[in-house]
Amino acid sequence: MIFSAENVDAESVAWIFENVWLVPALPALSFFLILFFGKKLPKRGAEIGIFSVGLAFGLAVFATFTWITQINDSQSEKTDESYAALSIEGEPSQKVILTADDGAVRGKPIITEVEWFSIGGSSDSHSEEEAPSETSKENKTAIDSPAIVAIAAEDSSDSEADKSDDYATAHSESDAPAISIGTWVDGQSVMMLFVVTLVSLLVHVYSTDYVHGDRRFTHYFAFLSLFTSAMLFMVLSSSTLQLIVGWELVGVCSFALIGHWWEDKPNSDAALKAFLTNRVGDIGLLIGMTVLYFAADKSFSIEKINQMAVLSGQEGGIDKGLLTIAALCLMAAVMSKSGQFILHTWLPDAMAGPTPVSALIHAATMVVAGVYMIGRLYPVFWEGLTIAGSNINAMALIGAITTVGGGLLAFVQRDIKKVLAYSTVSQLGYMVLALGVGAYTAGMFHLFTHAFFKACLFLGAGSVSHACHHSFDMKADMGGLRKYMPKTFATFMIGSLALAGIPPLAGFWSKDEILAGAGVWPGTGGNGTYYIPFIFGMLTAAMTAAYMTRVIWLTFFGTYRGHEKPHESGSRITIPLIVLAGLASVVGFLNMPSPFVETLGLPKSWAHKFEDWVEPAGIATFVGKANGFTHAKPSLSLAIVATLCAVGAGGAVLAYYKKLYAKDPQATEYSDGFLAKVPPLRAGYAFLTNKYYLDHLYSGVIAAGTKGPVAKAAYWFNQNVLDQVINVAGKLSVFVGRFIYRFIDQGTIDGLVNASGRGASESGESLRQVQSGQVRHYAVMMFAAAALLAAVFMVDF
Amino acid sequence: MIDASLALVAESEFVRPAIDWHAAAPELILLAWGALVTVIDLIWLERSRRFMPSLAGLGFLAALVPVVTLWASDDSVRTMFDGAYVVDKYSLVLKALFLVTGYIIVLISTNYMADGDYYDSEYYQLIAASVLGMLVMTSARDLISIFVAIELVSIPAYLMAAWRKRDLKSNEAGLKYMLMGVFASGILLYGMSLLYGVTGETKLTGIAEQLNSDGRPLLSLAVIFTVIGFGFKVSAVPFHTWAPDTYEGAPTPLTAFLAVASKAAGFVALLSVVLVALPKQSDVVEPLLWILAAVTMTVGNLLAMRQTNIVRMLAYSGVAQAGYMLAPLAVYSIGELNSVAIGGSVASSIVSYLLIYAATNLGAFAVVIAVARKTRSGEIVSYGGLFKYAPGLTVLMTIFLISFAGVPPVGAWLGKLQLFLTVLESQTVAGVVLAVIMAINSVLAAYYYFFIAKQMWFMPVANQDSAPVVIPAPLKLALLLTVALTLAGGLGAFTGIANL
Amino acid sequence: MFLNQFLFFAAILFSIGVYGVLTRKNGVLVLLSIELILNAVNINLIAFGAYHQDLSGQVFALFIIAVAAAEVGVGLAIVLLIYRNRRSIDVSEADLLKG
Amino acid sequence: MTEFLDTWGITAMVFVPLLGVALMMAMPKTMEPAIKGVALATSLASAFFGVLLLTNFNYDDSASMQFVQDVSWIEIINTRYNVGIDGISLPLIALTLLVTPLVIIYSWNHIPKPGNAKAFLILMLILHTGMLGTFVAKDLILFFVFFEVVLLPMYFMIGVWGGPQRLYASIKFFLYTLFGSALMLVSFLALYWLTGSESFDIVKLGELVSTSDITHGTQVLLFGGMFMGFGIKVPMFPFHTWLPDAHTQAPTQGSVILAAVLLKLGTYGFIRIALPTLPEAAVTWAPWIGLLAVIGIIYGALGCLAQTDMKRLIAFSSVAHMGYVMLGISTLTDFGINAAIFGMVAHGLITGMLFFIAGSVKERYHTLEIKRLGGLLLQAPRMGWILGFATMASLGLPGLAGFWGEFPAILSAYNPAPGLSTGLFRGYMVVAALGTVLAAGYLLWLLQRTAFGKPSEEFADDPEIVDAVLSEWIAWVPFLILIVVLGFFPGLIFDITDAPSTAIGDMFKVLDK
Repeated sequence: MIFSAENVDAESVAWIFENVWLVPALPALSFFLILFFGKKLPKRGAEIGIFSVGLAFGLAVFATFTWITQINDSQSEKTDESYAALSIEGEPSQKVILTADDGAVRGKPIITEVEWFSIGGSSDSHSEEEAPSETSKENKTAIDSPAIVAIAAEDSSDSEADKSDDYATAHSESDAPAISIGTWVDGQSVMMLFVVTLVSLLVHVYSTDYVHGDRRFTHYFAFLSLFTSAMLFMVLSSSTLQLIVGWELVGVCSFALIGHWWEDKPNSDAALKAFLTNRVGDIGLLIGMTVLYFAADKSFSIEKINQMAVLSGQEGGIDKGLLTIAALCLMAAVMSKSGQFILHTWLPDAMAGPTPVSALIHAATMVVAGVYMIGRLYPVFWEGLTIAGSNINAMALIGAITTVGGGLLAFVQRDIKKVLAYSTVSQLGYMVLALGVGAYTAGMFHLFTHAFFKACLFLGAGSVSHACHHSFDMKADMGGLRKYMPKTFATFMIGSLALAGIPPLAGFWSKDEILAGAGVWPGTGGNGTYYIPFIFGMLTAAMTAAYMTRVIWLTFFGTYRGHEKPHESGSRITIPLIVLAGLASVVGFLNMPSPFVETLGLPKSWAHKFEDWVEPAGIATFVGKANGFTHAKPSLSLAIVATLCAVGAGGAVLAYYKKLYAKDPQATEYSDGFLAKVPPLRAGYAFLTNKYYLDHLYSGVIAAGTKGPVAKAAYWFNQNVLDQVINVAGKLSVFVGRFIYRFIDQGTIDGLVNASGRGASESGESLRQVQSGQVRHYAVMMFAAAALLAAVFMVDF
Repeated sequence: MIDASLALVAESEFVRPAIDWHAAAPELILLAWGALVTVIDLIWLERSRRFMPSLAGLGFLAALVPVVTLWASDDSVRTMFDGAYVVDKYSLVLKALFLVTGYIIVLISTNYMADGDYYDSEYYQLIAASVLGMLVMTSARDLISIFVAIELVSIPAYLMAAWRKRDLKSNEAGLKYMLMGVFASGILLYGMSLLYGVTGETKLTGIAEQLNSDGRPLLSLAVIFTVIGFGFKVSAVPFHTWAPDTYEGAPTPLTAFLAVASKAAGFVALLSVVLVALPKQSDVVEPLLWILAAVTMTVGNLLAMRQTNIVRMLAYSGVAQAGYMLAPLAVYSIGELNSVAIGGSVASSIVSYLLIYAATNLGAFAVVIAVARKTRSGEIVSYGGLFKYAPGLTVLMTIFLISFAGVPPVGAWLGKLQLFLTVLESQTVAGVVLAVIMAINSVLAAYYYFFIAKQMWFMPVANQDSAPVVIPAPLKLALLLTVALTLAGGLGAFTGIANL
Repeated sequence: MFLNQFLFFAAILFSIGVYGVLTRKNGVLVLLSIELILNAVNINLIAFGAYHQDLSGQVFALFIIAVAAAEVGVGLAIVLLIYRNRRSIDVSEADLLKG
Repeated sequence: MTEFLDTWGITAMVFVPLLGVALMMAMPKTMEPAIKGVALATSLASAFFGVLLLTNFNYDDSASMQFVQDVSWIEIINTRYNVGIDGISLPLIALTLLVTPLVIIYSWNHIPKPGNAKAFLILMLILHTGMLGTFVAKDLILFFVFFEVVLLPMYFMIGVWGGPQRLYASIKFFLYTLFGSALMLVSFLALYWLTGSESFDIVKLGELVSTSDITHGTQVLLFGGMFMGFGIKVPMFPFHTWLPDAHTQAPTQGSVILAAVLLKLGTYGFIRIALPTLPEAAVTWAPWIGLLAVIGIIYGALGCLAQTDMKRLIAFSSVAHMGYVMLGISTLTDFGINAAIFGMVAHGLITGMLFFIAGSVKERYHTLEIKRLGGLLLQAPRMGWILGFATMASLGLPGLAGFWGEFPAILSAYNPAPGLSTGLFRGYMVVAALGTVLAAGYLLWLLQRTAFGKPSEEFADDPEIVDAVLSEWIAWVPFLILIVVLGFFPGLIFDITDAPSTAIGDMFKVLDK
């Protein structure tokens, strides 16, 4: 259909790709099983969850390997022929999507759909009216036993090039009135399948220990299963409608799990806040998808929407203005779900949920749903958000602001989870930035690596808290833990280094690729317009290292400030940590730049494997032509500079704390008194009294400077302005509601109705006076009326 | 001039008119029965009291027999006295209505009269006489016979209204009814005399032939006075003032009789005169009746909302219902008018409504009488909690109230629907406006009908007295009959026979 | 023809009757006033009958006379009843029923 | 068998409950279990016929009326007993058939004060007949009759078994609705005369309108009459004020039926009668209906935020939800009408469920004041979870039934029928979408304050507060299952409604040409 199907015909679609629906189905089944039978089982339902997610993971791994094999096979088959085809079929227009090309060979999506329901589709013309009744009949059977319609198979018949050129023709033939539900398998979704099932499995295992003894242990696992299922469902969406369903379902699971300990109001407040903030974004989602539905000739198909978005501004494409509106609306959804600045405030609050949930939902998977959606509907976002008349894409700016904003905020947290939460905000900004500058693969790669190291960090934080009696306060209850919990320390360390982008850990590769992708650094190619995103990216790289150093110091170094002796967590906690840390160390090598590979003398095919596997077909071509999508040339100098930035920043913070430790082993920061509150005084005070003025300069300029006024101001802004926006909006609407209810509803409208009743009744009362009981009055009335009427009618008018 | 009239007498040779005895049978039977009852009463005096009600009731049923046979006979229209007396479907339906009403009135009066230590025999004789007047009214197509019939209906009713002769209220009721009635008769007669003067005819068909639109002022006066005379009988606002007072003061069974039969008789006369005699006068009659209808239903409802006595409330509700029934006459020019047999949708809808309305109203009064046997009160608040101690009566009353309110599927909704249909059939602005006024009034009316329902169902028992209500057999029979007729009417049982 | 004079006379009679009904408090006088109205009608009818050379006007008048007698009979009976109970025939005192 | 169904099937389904009523009337009040048994049995018998009809329904031809019975009724006014089922009425009939037996089961040990199961259940069955009748009627007068039949039992149900302000609420409910239906009736009759029709058959009237020369202005007025009748029943802003009172005061069963079925009579009337018979007027009215619908959405939501009573809050939410249904209808598109029908069913199930919960909470806590509640999840966890589930469904969570009424309605407003202002409706769409946030706000707020947290001291150790009991479970489980099933298989309804909705939608396309 969209992507030419020469290479893969119906028979060759792997079993797993046709039946990939099993992956979300398993946890869904497990949800119900746990809900209904969980409490009666020995492990109270956890075993079902682990088993089903484990199975799902197995299937996901199978799918991943099948995918990789397929890609590798097709790459090895990549012959001159296909390039020849490309040159023949190359369209005169700038944007080529329908024909086979390099991308098509590598990552053509395999879409398997069944009809979900039909609605309003039969109205195009009368000739088509008979179709729905037939199809609806089919549909009934389809529900019972999924009759799978492999679109690839359907399309293999019309492989003629001209057919696919004429989009409209191709379209009308395959335009089913029905709305389909299906699975979409390509590199991006397979990658997510792998990440979600893996992290979910690890979190399941971890949770058996972490929430052990909780009164709602069973429910907890049920919702974990439901979340996993919903997330996978969303990941596999082949239509925007399905995407919405999954999107909201993960939201509600997030709500339920944030509010897991709802006995305390702050927790349920946080849950509500998360849900409501996301709902605000969902307005955008609903409207955006609506606009796209109609813009794409009444279709929810992602495939078709993308296809028409690419042709935006041309014949058969979506109107540019509409596309911009749609993309802006969808961006609102992304901003809420993926915690982009200014809708990010729910994310730190969401840390009220159990830590494994934070790891799974609020770090590794759900919060990247927005990023995932951008990737899934990349043409829409790209075409829609490119600022007219420039080469700048608005996404890059949003991402840039978010990444710095989040990073700054991470400095001033006492709560270890909140640091990680802000860090997540910051990293999500990074991903959006990457997608904004056109570095699709880099963005996705960062999503991939981030999932591992951030999950590792969160689970590590959980482990720490588990040891410190469920406190997350770094300053009050932690310190020096490396001695007590070495495994946690080691894995946390790896995660932190990965996050900070220290080579050769995973974060380094992905972050570096993004920075290169911005295309500003000499030698990386690109259009050279993304200075701000690039600078912000560099800044964030430095800040990340700095605040992670702070976290590590406060948690694992110095002296223990808690009350009871901490202890290392059990194996059910540490094994997931180790697995994640291991992955965080190695996955970066999946996308090594080819010069690096060459330098090391490794096989050439080892280079940019991730790109080969994940980057979908078509997009490469189109964005490339649109002068946005960058397969940036790697730059060694950039890598070195970025690393130095990180190391320098981290080192500075480290120095700061070392000095502090030397001064007072118990202290967590300098002069926690009024000076901290009146920043201008601080400099003078320090200058006069503190002989470590230079030390301050080293450690203070970078660390304290950002940590001081700027971060504080940012945090103040966040807490008092942004945060209040939602509170105030909520309060205001309650107020308006009360006002309207009291005065308009109960006063005016109801009053009017009641008044008319009263009026009738009152007039009845005054009429009663006429009925005086005097028969003579009656006679007068009778005769007067007779005379009056006679007089009126006697006049011949 | 006197010579001339004498000459007229001399010239005309008296020819005995042919009398269709079958057609006259209902009236004759009732007349004979009334006389028989009087004679029996004179002979047996006190001893006849026990069976007098049953005997009187039988008379009504006996008179119903020829009505049925006439209905069944092929001869659909029988004319006597040169068209002054017509027996057609229209009159037969109404005769049946009056006879059945008479019978039910006897049923609900039986214990009321017996317990109240009033004269009974005379009471039943008077009822028979009044019903006789109604029977005549249905067939009368001549100003003279209409006048006689109307007086035959009214004069016994004046007496019966004052039947509780030691009761000041009853006296007052009788007085007011009588004075207003006679005064209205005077106005009516004045109008009739003018009508006669304009046309030289007393037969309705003759009047119709003679009338044209010339001489409008006098004619208008004639028409208006005539119509107003009937307006009194149907208690149209502002000629309704006697109704609530009389209803409240008179014995309740008589109230029922007035509210149903007497009012129906008024409508019969009005229909006959308007449809037969004044088919071409719609330019005067229609607006006149439009105003009367609109004012009547609105004022009736507004006043009913404020009543605390249930009988008074029913009186005002009756006023409002009369307004609905007047409405089709406000557009009566729609139909093809038949000068001999009255038909068409105007008459059909009004008759249809009269039938169901009669059943419902009688039923409601029967319930009022039954409840009053226990509570000795006509105040609406005394109905509080009726559901708790007399669920059967409550359900019946609720059915009647639903019927009054015109809510499907029981009772008068269908009649009301037909009225609506007829009014809208005109397809004029006036018609639509009137229909909307009717619609709004229906809602207003529901308010007070359901106020009673509210008392019965939702309120606590009044006076904490929840002893059950004992209902004597005749009253039970009356209730059963009326509720059956009301339910059947709602499902369309009467529409066939009322389709004229 | 003298029709107009008769009609005029009848109209005056009618008006006097109406005036009496509306203003008199004495029940008997009210009844009398009504008789005036009825007699006005009778005059009308007879005059019209003569004018039209038609007997039915006179017949109508005869009926009215008869019925009026019955009406007055009943009316006086009711007035008498009132008098017995109230010792007064002032119709304006009868206002127990109102509203 | 099929022959029987084709002729008498619908009649049997609709009137079987009345047999039960007759039987129950003859039984003494003291035989309460037997009375309940008879009530349940008759409602199930009705459902049995309904299921037979549903299984024999030709789903490929859902746009046309099936099982039509058309016999003479009241000849003088050309009214016929004309009934049938098509794709529009089928889901609603199914809903009714489901709800009544479940409500009766719920009543098994939840007869509200002051008792008297006999009268209560008799009213319920009469209500059942009325509701079914309204959905099957093809004749305007027959429709009107059933439309009104529904009114009275509910009036008494609220008035006798309702809360403290039941009198006010019941009479308000009654008069409001009666007012609307009176004007509606005037429109029906005027339509009949103006078209010169010889019957009240809805389809024929529609055909006649299109060929007759009734002026546009007149049509608009006629539509206005119907609008009053149906709009009040829906209820649309600003005629909604009866609803919160009625809902709040009604006994649980009454609220459930009111929410689940009764409100749909109005929207059904729009789809079945107003749009097909007066399409041109519908185009004129649609922007205004849409406007009132979106005002209703926002207004209802704001009203919810102001509530302190749980039941009243749910009642207000109905105003908002029915706003989506009306928005869908006002677009005059196949999509919108599909959405509206789905929305009706979904709202019926979800809000019905919410009212069930509210009723059970009231029974246990003897109050519905939100401030005093809390910690339901601790004291009665299953009820708490069901409440959570129902609120999620109510706020339009995808994957549950509510979403399919809401989102398609919003979607349809993007592209209204030809002849309607696209810009205006897109504005409505945005407002309606904003409404989803408010919906989430008040529903979650409700959930938080009632279910989350710890129970207040006054109820902390109240032994009366127990989890759901058997009769509740039996009554609730079908609701819960259907909410999920419809959420994942919206095709179950859309496939039935699409053909008839498309037929209506096409009417407006043709109109423009």
